[in-house]
Amino acid sequence: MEIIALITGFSLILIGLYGILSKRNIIKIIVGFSLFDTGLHVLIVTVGYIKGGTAPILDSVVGTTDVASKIVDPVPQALVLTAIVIGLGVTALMLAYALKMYQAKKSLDISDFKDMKW
Amino acid sequence: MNLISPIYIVAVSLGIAFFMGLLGNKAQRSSYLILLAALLFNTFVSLQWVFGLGSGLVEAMQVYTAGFKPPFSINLLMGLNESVITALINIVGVLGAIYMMSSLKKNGTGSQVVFLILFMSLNVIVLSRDLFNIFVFLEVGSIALAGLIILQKGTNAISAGFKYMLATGIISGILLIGIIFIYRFTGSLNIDSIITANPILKQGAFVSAFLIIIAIVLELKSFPANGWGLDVYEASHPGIGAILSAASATATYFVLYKIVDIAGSQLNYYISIIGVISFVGSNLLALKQENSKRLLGYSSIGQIGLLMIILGFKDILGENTTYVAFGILVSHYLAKAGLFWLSGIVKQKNIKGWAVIRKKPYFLFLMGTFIFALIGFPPFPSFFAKWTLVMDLVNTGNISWVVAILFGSMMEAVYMIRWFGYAIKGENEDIKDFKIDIYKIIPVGIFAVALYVVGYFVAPHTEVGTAINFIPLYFVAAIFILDFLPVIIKNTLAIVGMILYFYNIYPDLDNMRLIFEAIFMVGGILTLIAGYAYKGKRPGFYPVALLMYAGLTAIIEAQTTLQFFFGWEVMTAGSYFLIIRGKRSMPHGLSYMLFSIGGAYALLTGLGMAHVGHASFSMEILNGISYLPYLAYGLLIVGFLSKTAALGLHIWLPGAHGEAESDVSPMVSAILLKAGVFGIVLTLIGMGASNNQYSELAYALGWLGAITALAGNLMAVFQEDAKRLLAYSSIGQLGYIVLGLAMMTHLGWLGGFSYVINHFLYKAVLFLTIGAVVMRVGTHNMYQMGGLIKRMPLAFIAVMIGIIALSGVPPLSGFAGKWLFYNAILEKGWYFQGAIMFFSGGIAFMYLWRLIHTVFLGQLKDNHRNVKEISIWFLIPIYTLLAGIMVYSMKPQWVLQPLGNMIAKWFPEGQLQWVGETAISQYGQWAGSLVAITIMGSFIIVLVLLMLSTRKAHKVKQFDITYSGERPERPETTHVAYNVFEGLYKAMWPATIPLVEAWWNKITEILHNIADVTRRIYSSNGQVYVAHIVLFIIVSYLVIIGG
Amino acid sequence: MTIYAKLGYTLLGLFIVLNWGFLMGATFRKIGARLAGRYGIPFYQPWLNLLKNISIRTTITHGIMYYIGPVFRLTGGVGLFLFMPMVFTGSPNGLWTNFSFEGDLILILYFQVFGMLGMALGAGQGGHPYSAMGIARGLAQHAAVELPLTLAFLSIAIQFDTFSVYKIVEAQQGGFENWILFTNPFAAATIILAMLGAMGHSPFNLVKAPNEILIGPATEFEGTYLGFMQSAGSILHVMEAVLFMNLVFGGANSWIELIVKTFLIYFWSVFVGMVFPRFKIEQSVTWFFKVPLLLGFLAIIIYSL
Amino acid sequence: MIRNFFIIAIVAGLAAIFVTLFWNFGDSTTLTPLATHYADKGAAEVGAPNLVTSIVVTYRGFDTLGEVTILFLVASIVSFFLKREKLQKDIELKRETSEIILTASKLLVPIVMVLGVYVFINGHLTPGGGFQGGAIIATAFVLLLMANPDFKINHRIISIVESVSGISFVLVGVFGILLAGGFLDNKVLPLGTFGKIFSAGAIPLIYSFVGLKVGSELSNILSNFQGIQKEEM
Amino acid sequence: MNLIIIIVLSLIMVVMAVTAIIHKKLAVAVIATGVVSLMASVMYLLMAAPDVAMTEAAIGSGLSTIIFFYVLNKIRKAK
Repeated sequence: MEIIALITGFSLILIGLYGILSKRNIIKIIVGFSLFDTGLHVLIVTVGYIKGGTAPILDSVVGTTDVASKIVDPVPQALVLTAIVIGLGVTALMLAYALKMYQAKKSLDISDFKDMKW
Repeated sequence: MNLISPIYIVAVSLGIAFFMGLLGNKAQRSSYLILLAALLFNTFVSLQWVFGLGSGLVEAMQVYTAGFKPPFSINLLMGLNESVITALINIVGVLGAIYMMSSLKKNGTGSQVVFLILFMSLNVIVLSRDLFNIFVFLEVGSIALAGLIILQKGTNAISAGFKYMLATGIISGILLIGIIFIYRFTGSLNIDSIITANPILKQGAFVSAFLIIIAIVLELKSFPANGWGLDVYEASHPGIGAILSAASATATYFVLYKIVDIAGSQLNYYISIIGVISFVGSNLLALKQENSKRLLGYSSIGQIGLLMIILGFKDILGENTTYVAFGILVSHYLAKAGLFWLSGIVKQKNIKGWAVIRKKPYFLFLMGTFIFALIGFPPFPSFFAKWTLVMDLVNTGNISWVVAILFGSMMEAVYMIRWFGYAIKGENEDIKDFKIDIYKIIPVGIFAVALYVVGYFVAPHTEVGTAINFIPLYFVAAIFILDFLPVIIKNTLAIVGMILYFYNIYPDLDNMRLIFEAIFMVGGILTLIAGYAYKGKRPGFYPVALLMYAGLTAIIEAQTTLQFFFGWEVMTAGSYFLIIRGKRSMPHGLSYMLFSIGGAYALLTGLGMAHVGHASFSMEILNGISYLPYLAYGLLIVGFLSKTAALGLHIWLPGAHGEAESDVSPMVSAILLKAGVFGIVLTLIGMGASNNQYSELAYALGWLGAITALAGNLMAVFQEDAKRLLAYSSIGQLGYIVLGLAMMTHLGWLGGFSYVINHFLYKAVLFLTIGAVVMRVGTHNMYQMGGLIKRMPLAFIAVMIGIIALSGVPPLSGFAGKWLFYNAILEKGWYFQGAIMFFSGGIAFMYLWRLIHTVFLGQLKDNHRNVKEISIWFLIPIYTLLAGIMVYSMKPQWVLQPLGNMIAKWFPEGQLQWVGETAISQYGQWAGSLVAITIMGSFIIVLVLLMLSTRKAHKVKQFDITYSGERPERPETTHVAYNVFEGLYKAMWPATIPLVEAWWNKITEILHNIADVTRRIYSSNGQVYVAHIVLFIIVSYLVIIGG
Repeated sequence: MTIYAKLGYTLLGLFIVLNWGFLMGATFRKIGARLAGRYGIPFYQPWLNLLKNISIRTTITHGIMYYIGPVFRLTGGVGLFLFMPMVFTGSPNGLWTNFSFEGDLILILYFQVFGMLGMALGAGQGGHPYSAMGIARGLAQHAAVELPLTLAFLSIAIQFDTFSVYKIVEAQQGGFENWILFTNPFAAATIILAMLGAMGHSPFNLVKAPNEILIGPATEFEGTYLGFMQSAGSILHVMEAVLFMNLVFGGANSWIELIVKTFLIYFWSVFVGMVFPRFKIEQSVTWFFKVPLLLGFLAIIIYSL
Repeated sequence: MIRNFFIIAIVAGLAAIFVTLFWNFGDSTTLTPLATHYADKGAAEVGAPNLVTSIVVTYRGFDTLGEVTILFLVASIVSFFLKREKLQKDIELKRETSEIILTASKLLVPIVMVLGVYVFINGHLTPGGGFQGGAIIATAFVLLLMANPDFKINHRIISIVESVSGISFVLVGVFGILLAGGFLDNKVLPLGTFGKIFSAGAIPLIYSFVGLKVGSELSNILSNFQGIQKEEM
Repeated sequence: MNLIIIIVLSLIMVVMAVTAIIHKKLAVAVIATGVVSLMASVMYLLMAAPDVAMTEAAIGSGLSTIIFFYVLNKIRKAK
């Protein structure tokens, strides 16, 4: 199961990267970025997964003794929460940039924004 | 003692930031004040920790989140390093906010919030010991920066910001992958526990550590994956550039410093390699850069590269790591921020446009301070840091690293000095003044002053830095402050200062040093007297002239190699400023500086090699270098030869000396060149003097000297410019000196030293006189002068005696040197060198005749009919020096006997025998006084005869000559002066092709072409930049792990 | 020997040299004229010239250096004489050694320039363009001549391990097989060729090329000035010949020998001058850089191996 | 073509690096010591059943602070970046909003809001917390905007909520230093009974502030993006 | 069972991701990205990460898609 998730995560990252590198349209690049991020999140969650573990919530199901052998690792989950929010922030800011760039040159082609050279 | 916990930096900043959100956009003014208050608070907190920890009164403090111990919670550590780094960051915060006042106010509370949060985040990434936390706050920081970039209006800023976001997005993605996998493989996110638990990481963990470190390295904008960073530097507000370069890079570098050990020490070497590629690469590419902010960007990246090298070598540098890194870092920090801020004040995109800064000399001073601090001149901290770095690297056998580092530094010096040259002397037709916002000056001024202060306090931390004598520099500073006074006061002060200093210093010196010190100081005083001829304030002249003399005396007094090098660089800086004062001297000043810096680096390496195997840095270590002695001595010699302008390293001299001001030329020619000779003397003594251990080196040096003599004189013959003629002549004369010293025999040294003294005397006379004449007639071109003997007979007499002395015609002092030389040559068996010398002597005669003839004899030009005799203030030193020449000529034994005794210390064999006034060598004898008396006697007899037979001679008019049956009326057509030696030129033109210059030009061109081609990788396309980043990771991976 | 006696001998020597110079100059002009099919000057013409020039009363001056230049020139000639041992008598302080202090070769070499300097300065003050041209050419040629000449001198100095002209002459005593001409043929050959330039006869007399108009660098000089110049020229010519005689042809044991040898040496240069047309400066410079320079190198190389 | 090939090569290169990570991933059956500590001691130390929450709010509370800051930052940047300069007052968004959406939004918005609040107040007990709750609140806000594109958002209120909750968050953190073990220590309030709403010390309080803050920040960002729709380009 | 669902989910995710990259229409691309996020949140649920699932669903597939559409809308109108 982790293997699948892991492959999915890596694949998303690579697909995202491919999008970032190959697409000229800025919105597409940001879409690539989103995918990249999602892939990352999948990876993080997968790292915390333990076969057969339950969610790290100590309700009656788990009981407060011997928890360690039953739950999945909560740390990556805590990290990924942060990562997701950061991802949103970055995406939003990038989109704002995209808008402004479009306003400036009436173009979304990233190769039109090459004024500063060398 | 309880200090304010660093957590309050975060809490207060955030609280205030959130509170400012409440204020809304209308209250920018008050919110700006609040912002300042918050930043000041941060600065206060970190500074109190600096003082607390620095004085040892308090212990480093750990802050635990929610009171849980790490690794279970995130902890912040406030140690000494952290306190210093955060203090640096927060100071930039305060000053940056002041600098950007109008921009921050205009853009409203939002921008102020972003500004505050940026600095909060930089503090946290320095303090935090948790990888993921560092990641979060790095993101905070980069988002905040992305927000601040767009404070600058225009498409460029927007597209730069977007590229920045793309790049940092990918980088932080890679960082996050690394972090999450290192958690997977080590079970911790805490830096300390990862380091302690896993000294050597296994495969997967190592790859993750690699990813983390490479991501941070990329955040530091490592070359070549740094196009995005350059675009940001170029496009954003200069205030942001300063923050990026000074604060953000500092913080990120500290992160690298913290986490580098998570990969054990396995990555250190590669970090150094990446660093050196960055350093050399971006400095090389900057050669072609003309946009000032982008140029600063290149330089920032280069400096960070240098810091990475230091980090990678921390095991080798040991306890010096912090010192070296701090020295480089703090110089970079202060200077780069200062320059960025300055670029916002000057508001010139192109570096050539910076000429406007001339309108405000104090800004020029600030700019000079920053630039010289960047390229590592004393008294700035980078000088001491670079010194220590090179010493330690050489000491551990990393010569190739030293070479790479110095090459990079050299490139940096090239474009920095060129930039400064454009600012101070670039030729621009109309220079507009520029307006300054007062508040923008404050930060720049503070940082410039800070550079001096930090340098002063850093110096004693080197093992030998405490011994540095700052007294001359204090004097220079005082004169600098008094620069508003008129020349007459400053000149008197300077002369009195030098007299007092010389009086105090001379009892402590041995004979050899005394000779040079006397040349420097007495020569300095005499040439300064000529300064009275100038009217007005002559702004800037006295500080830089005295700076040069301070450096000169420092190299004489030096007890340690550091002091020596310190003095050497001070002297170089001073002389550069002196030289560049001349009209049209910008390209020459540049090449002077570059050769000097190149030479200084050779010297530095050589001194480093001398240090190997010794604990001390005493000058004694030059004696008997044991580590690669040929290379070491060779480097030292090359270093010194760059100052004596040996053939190949000479191309700076003619222009530099020729274009300098009238009283500066003698300073830099008669006096300054002797510093190089002094160095060579020291090196040769070190090489074991008479035991002739490194005779191959000496042999090569001898040939170099001979060829230099020939080439210098030959070039002088074909000059039309009087001062250049003298300048080339100096090259030739220094060639004689070098040849004499290289012979490594008693007679050779005696000849060399006699030349040292002589050259000082007559070259000072000639340069002073010709300089004074130039002041009167307003041209350097000899063919535009002529017949001046009628207007300035005293100058003529001076030049006549000067050229007789120079040409070596008996009975004047020059002959002493010649006579000693040929005896030495016969003794040594260097016949061909001797023949070349003699031939050069013949050539020397040609240019000397030309000098005196075309300037003073021949036809007086109409526009010079009313010129006055040269200034009395020039005549005083000139005639004092002439008196010296005459004494030396009449009583050569007064000089040569003590010199011989002195040299006997190193060369006891083959001394001259003195019988009365006759010097007897193995090959012949020479009675200087008697010869002089004989010649004078016959001269007087003949003169009396002539006077008797022509007592009724009457003066005829200028054109009263027999000229093909006509009477000429125009002096221009009658004065044979232009291209006089046409015949010789036709025969010898192949020898005058400036091959050396062509060679250096070719090298420059190749470097520029490389830079120009390579920098095309920065296509300005965001995607390409991302590709660079990923490629960088892949290549590093292949090299480090795959390969 | 008292200093006065020495002074006396020296003045006598100077007198002989001056007159011999005049005579030699006149003789060769005569020979030259006869070869060219002219009658030529009488042999006493130089004395007449001197007398005439010195007694001309309309002396003028172009300025102080115009005045002092001839003094330099004459001092250069006289000084060269003073520093040269003339006749070898077996002692460094012999009768005809003047104030030579064993005759230091370097001193002599450098002092040659003193006279040229005087010529240059004096002529320069006159402001005549021909003077400047002549001097410029002369200096260029001088430099070119000096290179092979120095090599040869050095070779001789190496050969005898001394710069003392006296010692060099001493070493050549005892038969012509000891002359440097035979003991050091390369150096001798170099000197014999380079000497042509030093003597300043055709083909190396472009220095005086304005001769066609007047007399070269000295164009502007007349009267006493010219007389001084002429005297100096005569002395210098003889002294050059004496120098080469001392260095290559075994010196002289008597005035007769000196006169014969200098005559022959002088004749050699004049003879070549009769045969070859005048060189341009660049031609003469390159000429000296070819064969004489090569020979000079050989002369050194055989001693430095 | 060459460009594409090049890109694929780069992507493949990165993939190669990932392969190393992938092969070394291994199988993990036990928790890391760090996680074990949280599992074993978390309940006692923090008193929240949801371990993710206790980590997010206390152990790694600093990250949360950064995260909140990021949203705040983005909101600030977007607000001055997208500042409406040439707002044309007369432009009305032409699109007619359907009756259904209008009604649904009127009905849904309060419910969703309440849901959001529920999620963050119960963050220490059940899945969810400040971010999720905040995001849900922002969703409600989106609904509002969808229903009425001309809806004048009261920026003032949003920013007051944003600021006050932010400051409170920081203040609670500081109280942690003053009254308990350290910054963001939840033990400024009693831990209470494990598993109850008012337990786990200050966690519900902190998470509420976080939720409010995140919600208002996201709303702020959204409203800025909404705002530009009227702007002349 | 879970394994099969995961495989299906990841297949959908990869297909959607590829669609997002190669599809010419921006709107489709954005929606596809949203779908990837949504699938990811289901996956998180299956991997015992309910907190993350909620966040991803609300933020990844919800809010960011909305922001995308705001921008797309704006650009479309500007054309």
